[in-house]
Parts: sequence; structure tokens; C-alpha cells
Amino acid sequence: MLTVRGLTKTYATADGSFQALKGIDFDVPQGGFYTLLGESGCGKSTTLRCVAGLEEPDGGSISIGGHVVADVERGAHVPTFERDIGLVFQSYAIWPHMDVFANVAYPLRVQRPRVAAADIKARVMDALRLVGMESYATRPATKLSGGQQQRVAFARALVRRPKLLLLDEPLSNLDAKLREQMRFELQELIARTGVTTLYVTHDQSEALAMSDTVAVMSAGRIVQSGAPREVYGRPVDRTVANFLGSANILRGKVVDAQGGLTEVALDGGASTVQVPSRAVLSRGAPVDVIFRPEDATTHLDPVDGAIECAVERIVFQGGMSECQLRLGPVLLRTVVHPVMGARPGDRAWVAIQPERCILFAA
Amino acid sequence: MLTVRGLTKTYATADGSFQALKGIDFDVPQGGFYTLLGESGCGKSTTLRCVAGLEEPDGGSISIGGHVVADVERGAHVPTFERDIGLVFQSYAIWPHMDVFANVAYPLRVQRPRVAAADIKARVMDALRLVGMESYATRPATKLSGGQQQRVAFARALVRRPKLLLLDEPLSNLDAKLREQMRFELQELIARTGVTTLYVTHDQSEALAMSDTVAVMSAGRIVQSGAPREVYGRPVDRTVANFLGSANILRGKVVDAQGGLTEVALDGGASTVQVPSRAVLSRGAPVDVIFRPEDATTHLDPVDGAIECAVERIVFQGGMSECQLRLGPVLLRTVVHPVMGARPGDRAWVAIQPERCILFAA
Amino acid sequence: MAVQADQAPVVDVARRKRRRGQLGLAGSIVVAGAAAAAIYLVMAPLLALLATAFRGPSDLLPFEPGAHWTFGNLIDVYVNTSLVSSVLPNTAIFVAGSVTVTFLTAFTLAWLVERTDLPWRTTLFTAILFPLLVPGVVMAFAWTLLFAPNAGWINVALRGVLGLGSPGPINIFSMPGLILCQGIASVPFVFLLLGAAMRTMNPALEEASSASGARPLTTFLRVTLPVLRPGVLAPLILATLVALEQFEMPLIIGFPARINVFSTRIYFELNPEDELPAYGKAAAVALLFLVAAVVLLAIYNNLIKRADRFVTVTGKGYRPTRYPLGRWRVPALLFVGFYLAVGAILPAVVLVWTSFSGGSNESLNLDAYRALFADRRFWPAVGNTFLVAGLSAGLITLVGALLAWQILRLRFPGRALLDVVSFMSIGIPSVIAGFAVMVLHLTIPIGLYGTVWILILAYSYRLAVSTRLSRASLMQIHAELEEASAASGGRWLDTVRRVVLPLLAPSLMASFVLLFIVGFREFTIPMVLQSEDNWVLSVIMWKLQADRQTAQAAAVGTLILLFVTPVIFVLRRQLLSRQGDS
Amino acid sequence: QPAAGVSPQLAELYEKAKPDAEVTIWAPGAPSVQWIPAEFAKRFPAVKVNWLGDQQASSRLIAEKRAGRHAVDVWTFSLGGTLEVQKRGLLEKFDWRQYGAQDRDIFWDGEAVANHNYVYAPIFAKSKLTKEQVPRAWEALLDPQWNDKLVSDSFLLPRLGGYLAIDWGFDRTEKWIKTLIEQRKLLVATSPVANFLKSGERQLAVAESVSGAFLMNRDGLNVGYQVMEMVPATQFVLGAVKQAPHPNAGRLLIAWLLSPEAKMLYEELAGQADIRANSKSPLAQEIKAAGSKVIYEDVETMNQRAEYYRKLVAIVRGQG
Ligand SMILES: Nc1ncnc2c1ncn2[C@@H]1O[C@H](COP(=O)(O)OP(=O)(O)OP(=O)(O)O)[C@@H](O)[C@H]1O
Ligand SMILES: Nc1ncnc2c1ncn2[C@@H]1O[C@H](COP(=O)(O)OP(=O)(O)OP(=O)(O)O)[C@@H](O)[C@H]1O
Ligand SMILES: [Mg+2]
Ligand SMILES: [Mg+2]
Repeated sequence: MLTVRGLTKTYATADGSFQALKGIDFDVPQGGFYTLLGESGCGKSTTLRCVAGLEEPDGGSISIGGHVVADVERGAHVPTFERDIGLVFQSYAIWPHMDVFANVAYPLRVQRPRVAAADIKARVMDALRLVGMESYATRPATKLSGGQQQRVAFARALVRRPKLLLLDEPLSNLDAKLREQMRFELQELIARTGVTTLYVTHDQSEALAMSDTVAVMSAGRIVQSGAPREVYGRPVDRTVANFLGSANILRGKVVDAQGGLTEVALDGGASTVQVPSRAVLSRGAPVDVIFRPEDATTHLDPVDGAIECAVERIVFQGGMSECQLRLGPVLLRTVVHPVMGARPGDRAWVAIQPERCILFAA
Repeated sequence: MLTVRGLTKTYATADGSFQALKGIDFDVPQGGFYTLLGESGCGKSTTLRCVAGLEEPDGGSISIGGHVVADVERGAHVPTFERDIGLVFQSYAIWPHMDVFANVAYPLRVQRPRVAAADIKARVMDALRLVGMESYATRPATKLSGGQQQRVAFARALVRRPKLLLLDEPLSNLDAKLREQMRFELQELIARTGVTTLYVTHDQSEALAMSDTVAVMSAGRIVQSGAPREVYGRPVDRTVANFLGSANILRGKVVDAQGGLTEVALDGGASTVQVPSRAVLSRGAPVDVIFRPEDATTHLDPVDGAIECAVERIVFQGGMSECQLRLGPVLLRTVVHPVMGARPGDRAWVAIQPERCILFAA
Repeated sequence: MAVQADQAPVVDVARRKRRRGQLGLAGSIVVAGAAAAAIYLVMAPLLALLATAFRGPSDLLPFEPGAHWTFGNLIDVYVNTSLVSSVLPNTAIFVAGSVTVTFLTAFTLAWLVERTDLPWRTTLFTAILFPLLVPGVVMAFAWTLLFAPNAGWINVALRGVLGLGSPGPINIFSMPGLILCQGIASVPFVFLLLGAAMRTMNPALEEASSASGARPLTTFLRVTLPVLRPGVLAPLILATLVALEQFEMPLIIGFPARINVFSTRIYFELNPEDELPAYGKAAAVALLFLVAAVVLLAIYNNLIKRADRFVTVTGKGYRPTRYPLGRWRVPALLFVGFYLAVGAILPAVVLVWTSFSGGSNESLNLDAYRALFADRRFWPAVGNTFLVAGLSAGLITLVGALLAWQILRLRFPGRALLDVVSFMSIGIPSVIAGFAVMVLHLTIPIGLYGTVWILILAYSYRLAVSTRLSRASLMQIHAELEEASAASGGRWLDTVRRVVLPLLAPSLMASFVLLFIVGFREFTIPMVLQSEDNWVLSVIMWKLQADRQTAQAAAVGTLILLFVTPVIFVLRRQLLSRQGDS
Repeated sequence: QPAAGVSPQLAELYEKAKPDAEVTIWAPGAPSVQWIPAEFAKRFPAVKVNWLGDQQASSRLIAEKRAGRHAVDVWTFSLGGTLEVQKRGLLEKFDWRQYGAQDRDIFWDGEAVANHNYVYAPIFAKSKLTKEQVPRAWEALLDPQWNDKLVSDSFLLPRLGGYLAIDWGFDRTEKWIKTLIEQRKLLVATSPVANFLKSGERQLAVAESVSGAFLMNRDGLNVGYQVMEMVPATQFVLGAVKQAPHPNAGRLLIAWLLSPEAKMLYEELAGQADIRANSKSPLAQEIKAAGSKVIYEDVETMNQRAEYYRKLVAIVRGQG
């Protein structure tokens, strides 16, 4: 549906120029939900804006539903208003001089050939019903709460039934509670309409919860892309690992490596772990063993093969507690049941599930 | 240390008046960390601003460290600048026209009797060291990231060594990742200085993780206060239960009640549960049984006494997945390990831990 | 006027009003002083004016012995004269026409500079403000030289090209000529206001339209214009008031075409040529103006209120995207160039050339400057001009800023009234302000009449400029920045001195510079209040002109330009730096 | 010491005036007074002359008196322009005969004394017209050949009309002015007409004066004036202001300005002569030689003229 190839974009800035995109390639299949995830300034919005036609790329090509909308080499550039897209901004961009109905009706009203008024009315009400705002049709846009504005923005983006829906951090201006609620609503909505979606966010839990495919961007490049579980479970490097959820990092040395399993002696000499690894590492090479908090269990009694540490802090988080443990200079985080009666200073043993660890050359 | 009694406050608004505080009482002991938690508009900030002296209450009294700073009946009102407080805002309120040093030095510079310049220098550098910003002293305030601004705001609030530290949603403007990091830093810092703290937030996980005492506010009143685990585990009503983490609500009827245990037949006839309850309920009375996602286990095979439902959606969240299950009109949420191989539409059995359920008369 | 990126809605800031108790004694005195000054500077002249309208006979000063209460002035002015039959219709055509010209030009210019990738934008921004510096009399004189039907340079050139006979083809002495001249002269002011409005608009609103499938023109008509509406209509109303007030163009260009408008009518009542000024009648005419102004201001205030609400909070997604002009680049530059040529370059050239030649083609010399420097009135006038422009600009800026602060941040009875009073000042034409101050100080002689101090007082009624600018930037300054000072133990004066004023500095500077320019070229008020001891450059210029010393008058004009041109660069820096803050 | 050639009366006044050290004179415009300080200083070096030229001088004088400011010693203005000042009793009575004034020069019992005239005459640009091409009759200007060539000062045109109307009657004058403006496209200017003559925009300024031509030529314009068949002449007077800060110096200045020597200087340096009977002024001779009829401004016809003037102003301004 959406194909992006070799996309580059350089901005002229006060002090020279800045290459925001350094060659972006990706495909989103029909009906797919593709998320660009990355920290601020990595080029997510720029990519999305190139797809929308709001920025003109310096290189590469973009096609939507088989139509080439931008191809720098062939000098093709279809303006935004001729691209078959729906767009939702972080700032909602609800037009303050129109009421809810007029906002949503706008894409139909400017459509050529003209859409009959009765048709417009029906389709707008359908769209409003979709987002649960049908009773707000005559409300002025300035009298809406954040969540309501967000919904109107969706209705407006979807009322044309576009081929492609582009969302730029649509939830980041909302309260935590509302954000979570809207996340489900949004997902529901997209599932119901079956529209192909390109989603931009810097919130990893949004990306993991919603997407078919997550692409982690960094400094103008896609570093890794794949299904959420895959990217979460098999990050290609430390940065990705750390960006997607918290990661505990233990230093160690390779003791032995065979059959896809690498044996690592953790620094401090406490224990060794056998970790699956894709790369072949030479014996004695320093490595980082990375594991996620939920991939270890914490015990208050000695456990075979577990790492002994000191409890530093228990952070109560309602459903669970986070246990922070000190191991020399390293602070490990694990998840424990809130009823666990540990107190700061207690000894504790962390048992890692080696098969869920990830190994990187240090 | 801080004593608030019968605090009321009414705002004049365009259409009449609005009572933002309807009688607030609480005490914070020396060195305590007291959190006001509640949804937007419930009066948290108003309370904090009354304590700071930025708003004048209509009724009640406030004393800080034994000094009465406001007492409406006796007409006492100590202006803000004479109260011995430190204040950190959600917006940081770092003065953009000063550098980091000048920002932190300000409270000392306006102090009377004057503080010697050398003293100021030493104390500001101490404060900056405390927040790990000593190398940024000459950086202009506009060139700081959000987290750095936050740290400067703390240094500024603490440099006077105030008796009382007031924090109004200090973390809510930060990115998710940074927010978590700053949360620990902040807690560390407060522990180290031992200052008495009044904290305002609408983020339940912050409140649970940081406080000695959480007070849940709603519509200008404190609905419940206590240690985080107590408030989380024993909410006094549905609102509190729902506000602190997500809560599953099942309708049922009392079958039997004896010895602090109430037996409830859940609607739909599937099963009964025995729930501890404080109130004595008559047989046949309709009740709500409330349990938290983590207090139930989800099985893909029939389990004795478990409730049978249909999997509606599995939301991958990295460390764990949220399993949403349909039970007639109700959507239940449980926490499952991300590797659980359920798919939408599968049958599932939810086993509740009855002793962790809470009962409210419907 | 950039909107700060943090998401504090404007309402929230406005809602947080500080209690007066926090002010302390010093603070209360300062704040009350500012309020009193505002009332004195604005209300006193207004009341004097009202009284005058109802005192007669008209040629007596309102409180001179022999004067009494009467409706005679009103009857004379509104019942028996050509006011209704000719002045009002003429004024309507003139104002409507010139505001349209001003507006179309200013809007196009502002849009080109703020929203497109027009080359050399910063330089052009400065250049577009240039006509602000040129006194209206000089403009009119220059355009007469350029477009006079027989000998106007442009006409001569056109006749040469088109092979036509004299006179024509353009006759500046006509309603269209007058409209065009006034229209162009008012552009910079409106340009400034419109530019600010466009700068604060969230481009995502337009992008959303584009993404909805709307073509650029549709987007412009259905989104850009309506969203800008408050920001557009407000300058429109201000431009209307300015056009109503201006009388240099109608006098010099409109008079030969025998076009009488409101402002010239007041001027003639006050300068009847053969008799004493008809104070009462002038005040009676002015009353109508005030009513019109009050109505317009009421509308304006409404729009501004809505504009505050309209301020689109810009999240992180904000980026000032600019339309690529593409092949429209050259026409756009030509348009700007044409405006600059007519509005700035040619008048300046004519002015400088006249000052060196006396307007004849014989030889260029420094005679005019020599004569001018030898004129005993000249050097004191230079000093007076700087003194009066500087002090009044400073006074207005300070009082206006304090006033804006207390209106926004304090709750006290009469706040709304104070707001209206400070704002009313925009609706007072300077002829009336000068006249009212004169009446006031003739009625209560406290020894200021005839001194430079009376000029400073009279100039200082323009509070609205400062309150508006300060208010706009105070709204951007989160109240928490001030509260943080109090919570740090800062007293009110600490807060004002160390936090509020430094933060307001850019807009205070912009306000000061604008007012300085206005004060420097102010002509009406010092004409009305002139005496031996308070001549300023613009009055000298007028007198030299009236005494046929054209070259010397042009030399004064040239020097005024020279004195104020550096100031415009300061203004640009202030305005643009505030844009860059976001 | 006064310079040689100063009459004993003046010398005596000078002695009294010395302590005043300065004197201020107000006039309708700079040209008629700006020559005075230098010439006066040659004769009376101990007294410095300040001046102000302002068409609105009378309202300003009245306003300043009302505000309690007393800055003016000597008033010089047209008779009509002096009226409001005189009505308010701001001028001091004085017997000017002792300094050579004749009876016909004295107005209002000595509150004002006549000294020179402002003589109306059209001015033409010599580069475009010769004196012969300029008609000598006002009505000849109605000839269509003058289309788009005429200009006039908005202030002077109705005044000229006021004088002409005394001879012609109002209707004829009104028709004359209307025809000039509407058909001959006479340009009524509020800015100086000299600019229009200089730039070539117009060739002939209708309501102008001999002194105007004098000043324009001095400023480098090449213009001439034409003495018409009817010559309106405004009467300029001098008066001593009450409560003057320098009363003796004021009297000295007036007395000197009344002297034949000063009158000569007026004509030579400002182009303003006393043309009344017995005048030895060259201009007076020229007018006499041309056989023109002179219409003087005087107290008797003043009100009549002012009424005509007011009506004509409305026409000139387009309000008629
Ligand atoms: N118009 C522009 N001119 C110059 N630089 C720009 C422009 N737009 C973006 N950039 C720069 O390009 C880089 C990528 O910007 P982009 O907006 O795509 O980031 P992002 O990943 O969306 O970040 P965020 O999460 O903050 O929205 C940033 O460093 C930004 O500063
Ligand atoms: N100055 C004011 N004038 C009128 N109403 C006000 C004012 N300040 C606050 N309120 C109202 O009082 C109520 C409580 O406000 P407060 O700021 O204390 O809420 P909060 O709990 O801090 O909410 P939030 O989480 O949004 O900050 C709100 O309904 C608010 O609208
Ligand atoms: Mg972005
Ligand atoms: Mg709050």
C-alpha cells in the first residue's frame, strides 16, 4: 500500500544544513498498522510529512496504493491535497471557527466532483458515530476537551475514507488516563475501518500495544523494524533494547560458545549464564548480557545459579512492585509481587531466564 | 509540621461561583512525604496554592512548623514570600532571562538580612551539586532540557533549606522515560535532605511509588488517605478503586455472610466467590465485587471456580501483556505473561483470589 | 508574539490573579500611581473635550468669562452645515477606500514575508516599515512631485512613453489619488499587526486542510482567512481609526480636489484662517468621531477577546512551514518592490534631493542645511524633539506595562473600567488630544502651558500601544514565573524588578521604539500646543514649508529620517527576536 | 550707543529700553519679520529682537494670555487679524503720533498703528510666461487658455475675493471664483504655491502678492508679478501688547518700524511697502503709474469683507 524508498531530506538551518532523513525504506501492506518509534528529533515527523506531501524530499520515492506520489529522480511530486490520505496531528488542528460538524464535513465539502449535501450529512454523521461524537455535531470546536478534539480529528481524517491514515503523536497531548483510553478507542476504530495506518510516536508502550510493525528510528535511519514482540524480544542493539522498556545490563566474558548458546561468566565471578546468541563470539571477549525485569525472578532465599544482590528499594506500583537491587556498581530492576516483604538492605537472589537474555559484544 | 484544618475556597467564575475546596483537613509530620492525588479539577493545586499563600482561603487554617500562616477566622494571612517554603511547578518556572546559577541564587539574593556573596556562591554550588548540575552553573536557562530544568527548579526550591517543600505535578511535563528517571532522583533527593514534602499529582503510579501517605481527592474533598498499599488495597469506594489502577467490577448478589466473609453469587450464574467484607450486607442484596487485574490468573483450560469468558484482545506491553476478556457486557482486564498464546475469540478462565476482592453495595 | 511551547492555555494564566495583599505598601503605591496616571492622561483630555462641546459661544475658550453651557455647537455643526451632506459621505468613501488599499497591500506583504519563502525577508521586513518614519507631510509633498498632473515626474515619463498630451494621465488631486496615497502611507502599521497575527497561527490548521483534499486557494479562503479573522479584523478597525484621524493627506492632496473629510473639518474649525479657533464646534465634530471610535473599539475589544481564545496552542508539532513561491517569486518581488518604490524609496529620494537643490534643477548645494543650522530655532527643536519623543515614549511604556500587569494579574474593582480607559486612547485623534490638553491647561493654569512638559503630557495619552504590547507578552509569561519569585521569598518589588520587567524587556523595547517614532514625527499635537519654548522638528518643518523655505523644510525631513532610521533596526530586532524565542 | 542717524526720540526710547535687553515681536509669517533682528541690532545693539511668524498668532496670543504667559511685546498683523486681539483688550493704547504716525494711521485710539501693506498681485513663472502674456484684468483669467495653468493658495484666494467683492459685488465674484476652480481647473493648494511654480506644475499663481514674488525670487525662483487693474491691499498694523515683559523695548521697536528708514527696509528686504497716498515707495509709484484702483482694508469695510470671505471660503473648500 505504502512504499517508501531511499527517502532523504536535508533542512537548511541557521548554521548550515541538517540531514534529518538519511535514507528511509519501508513498506506498509494494505490494512497494516506501521509505527515509527524513536526519540525526539530522530526524523519521525519528517518522514510522515514527506509521505503526506507537506515536505518535499531531497531523494527517494514514495508511492501510495500503487500511485507514485513523490519521486525525486523523475521530478514527480503530487501535492498534499491530491494525495488520498487522512492526517491527524499532535495538536489536533481542529479549526476553531467551525463547529464539530463543519470540521468533519470539510474534506467532503472541498471534494470535486461535489458530494451532495444529503450525502455529506449522512457520511459526517457516520464518521461522528464512529468516534462516538454524534451528539456533539453542533458544538463549537473551541468548546471541546482534549479527548473530544482528538476524536473529531479522527472523524475528519477518516470521513473521506482515505487509503492511508497518517498519525503524528496523536495521543501525546492527552492526560495519562485519557491517553490509555484513547489508545484503545483508536485501535478499535482503525481495526473497524481497516485503513492502512502510519503511526508516529515516541511512547514505546503505545508502539508495542498498537502496531503490527514497529520501526525504531534513530538519527534519520530505521535501526530495526519488525513485529512488536520481535523488536522487544530481539533488539539489534543496546539502544533499541533500552528504548523499548527497561533493560538490565550485566558485564561478563565469554567462557564458551557452541550451538547458538554462549556461556558467559558474569563479572564479579558470581555465576555463569548460558545465553542464546546469533553472533559467534571468541572466548574471553567482553560482552553485555541484557535481560528485562520480567525475565528474572527475585527470591529472598538463596537459589541455585541466581545472582546475589542487595535490595536497594522496593517501588510499589499497585499491580506490582519494582524491586531495585544493587550488584556492585549496577542497579538491577526486577518485577515482584507487591506482597513480597523485602526491605531495603535485605539480601536477595535474582534468577535470570537465560534463554530470554540477549548478548551484545561490549 | 504542616497542619491544614477545614480549608475551604470558593472561586468567583463567569457564571456564579465555584467551590473548589469543601473542607480539607490533613497533617504532614516532620520529614513526611504527603501526596494529594486526584483527577483534574478536584482541587489539588488549589490546596497546595493555599499552603503556599498564592491563594487566600475562605475558611480554615494552615500552620507550617507550628507557625500559623493562615487563619481565616482570626484574619491572619502571611504572604507567600514570608512563608518558609520551597515550591516547584509543573512548568518548572525557570526564569529564562537568568542563567542556572542566577536562578538558584535568587532566593538567597532576595533574602533579608542580606546573605554574603561568598555564602551565596557556596550554597548555590551545594544545591547544584545536590541535583548534579554543578557543571551547568553558567548555562543560560533557555538552553536546558526538560529534565535539567526540573533539576534546577529543585535546586532553587531547596537552596533556602525551607521547612516545607511543595511540588505541583513536577514530573508531568516530562517524557515517559525521563519521568521515571526523575521520579527516583527526586525521591532520593528528598530522602537525603529530609525535607517535609507536599506533593500533588494525578498520576497514580507516581503517588503509589513515592509517598508515605496518599490522599485521594475528589470534588474538593479528601476521600481517603493512608499508606499507598492501604489505599490501593482497601479503597473506600469504587471511585478510589478505579482511580488507583484499573479495577474489574462484577455484579452479584449476597448469598450468605458470616465471620467477615460474604458469599456472593456472581450474575450470570457461573460461580460464587467468598469475599472478605467490612460491612454487613443482608442476604440477596446486590453487590459489586471488585478485583484488580493482577489479583486474578487467566487460564486457557477450565479451572475450578474460575469464571469462563472470551478473550477479546491481548495488548502486548513489553514486560507483560494485558488480557481483555469479555463476560457478557463486562470487559475484564487481567495481566498475563507476554508469551501466553491466547488469541482473540479463545475461551479463557479467570480465577479470582477471593481474599483480595473488595465488596461494595451496588 | 510567539506562543510558548508549554501547554498553558491562556485562560488559565488569565485566571490566576494575584491578590493585592501580596503587593506590600511600595507595590500598592506604584500600582495605584500607574492607574492614576492612566486616568489622568486619558480621561482628563476626554472630559475637557466633552465640556468644550457644550460650552459656547464657539470662539471663546470653554471656561473663559462669557462662555456658557449650550447646545449651539452641536446644532451649528450637525444641523446647519455641509457636514452631513458632504463631509460624511466623503469621509466614508475615503476611509473605506484607503483602508481597503492599506489592507490588501499590508496583507499581501505580511503574508509574503511571514508565510512564504520570499527571498531577503528580514531586509524586506525592515524596508516595509520605512514609511513609518516619513512624516505624512513629506509623503504628500513627495507624491505631489511624482504624480502632479502637469509636471509630476511619473506623469511626464508616462506621457513620454504613451505619447499623450498634458495634463495627466494620472491626477493625484482626486479621490482615487487621495485614497491611494493614504492607503499606502498606512501600510507599515497594519503590516506589523497582521504579521504578528500570521506568525502565531498554527500552520497545522492549514496543513490539515491540505490533507483533507483542499486546494491552496480553498485552504486560504476557508481556513486561513477565517482562522485569522480576529487578528485581521482588529487591525482593520485600527486602520479605520487611523484613516479617520489622519489629516495631512486630506489637507495636502484632498484639498485641491476639494474633498472634505472629518479630520480636515476638525482642523479647519481649529485653524479657521481668519478668526479665532471655533473650539466648541471642533469639539462637537470630534464627538461624532469619538462615538464612531467607541463603537469600533467595542467591536475590536470583542474580537480581541475572541482572539485570545483563538490563540492556537502550538504543541511540539509546530514548525513555521513556508509556502514555496515557485514561479510566483518574481511577481511577488515586483509587488514588494513597487510598494517600496512608491512608499519609501521615491519619497526619500525626493526629500533628500529637494533638501540639496531646493526643488529646482539648477545645482545641488548645502545652502538649506547651512541656513537651517544657523536658524536659532533649529537646535533647541532637535533637543526638544528627542526629549519629548523619548520621555513620552518612556512614560507611556512604563505606565502601560504596569497597567497591563495589574489588569491581567490583579483582581480589584474597576479593573474593567481601567482596561477600557487605557484602550480608549487609540480612539482619540491626536488633534483632539492636543486640543483637549490645551483646553485643560488653559482652564487650570498650572504653569505647564507653553513648555515642553505639556507636550510630553499630551503625547502620553497613547497608552494603548504599550498596554496592548505588554499584555500580549504578559500572556505569554506564565504567572508561575512570578509566583516562583514569591515562593523564593521575593517581595513584590523584587519580583517586578528582577523577573517581570526583564521578561517584558523585548516588548517594552518594541513599544518604546514604536512610540518614539510616532512621537518623533508627531506633528498635530505640537502644532496645537506650540510656543516659543517648545518647538519640535516637525513644527519647524511645517513653518519652513509655510514660509516657502522648501529646501530647508526638506532638510528637516531628511534629518528626521536620519535620526529615526537607526531606531527601526532596533525595532526589527525586538520584533524578530520575540519570534525567535519560541 | 545708537548708530548715527537715529532720531533723538528714538535715542531717548533706546536709553529706556536698554534694561529690557530684548524684545519679542509676533507676526503672521517669518518673511515679514525675520529681517528685523539684524537691522535692528545695527542701530540698537543692546536690545535683541526675538520673533515668531505664525498664521495662528492671534489665537495663540489669546490662549497664552489666558494661561498667564506674557511673552510678547509687539504685535504686527493685518488689521483683520488684529481684531480678535483688540476685542479682548490685549493691546495698549499709545500715542504713536509723537513718532511720526499720521492720523489716518491710528486705529482704535492708538491700540494699533498702520505701517505697511500687503499688495495682491498674480505671480507668474518667468520660464513659462512673459509679463505681456499675463492679463492685467482679473476677469481675463477666465479665458480657457488658462486651463490647468493656474494655482492659488487656499488662504489667499477667498481673501482676494473678499476685496474684489467690495467693488464687484458678491455674485460676480462668486461666479469668477467658481469658474476659475471648476472650469479653468485652478488648483487650490494648502501647500506653498511656490512648489507648483517651481516644478512647472502650474504657471500662474492667482491670489498672490508683490511681497510673495519678492521672496520667491530671493529664494531662487524666477517669477514676476503683475499689477492688475484692481489692487487689493491689506493693511498691516503694529501694536504694543499689554503686560509686555519688555514694554520699553517694545515701544522702541514699534517707533523704529514706523520710521521712514524702516519702511524702506521693509520694501527692500521683505518686499512689503507702504503704498498709501504720499508714499515714496517704488511700488506705490508703479501702481500709480499703472492707473490701478487700490482697495484698502479699513475698519469700515472690514465686516462686509469678512462676510464675503466666509462665503467664498466655503466655495473654495468645496463646501459651498
Ligand atoms: N523546518 C526545519 N528546519 C530545520 N530543521 C528541521 C526542520 N524540521 C525539522 N528539523 C530537524 O530535523 C530533525 C527531525 O525532526 P522531526 O520533527 O522529524 O523529529 P521527530 O522525530 O518528529 O521528533 P519529535 O518527537 O520531537 O517530534 C530534528 O533535529 C529537527 O530539529
Ligand atoms: N482562579 C480560578 N477561578 C475560577 N475557578 C478556578 C480558579 N482556579 C481553579 N479553579 C477551579 O477550581 C477547581 C480546582 O482547581 P485546581 O487547579 O485546584 O485543580 P487540580 O486538582 O489542580 O487539577 P489539575 O490536575 O487539572 O491541575 C477546578 O474546577 C478549576 O476550574
Ligand atoms: Mg515529531
Ligand atoms: Mg493542578
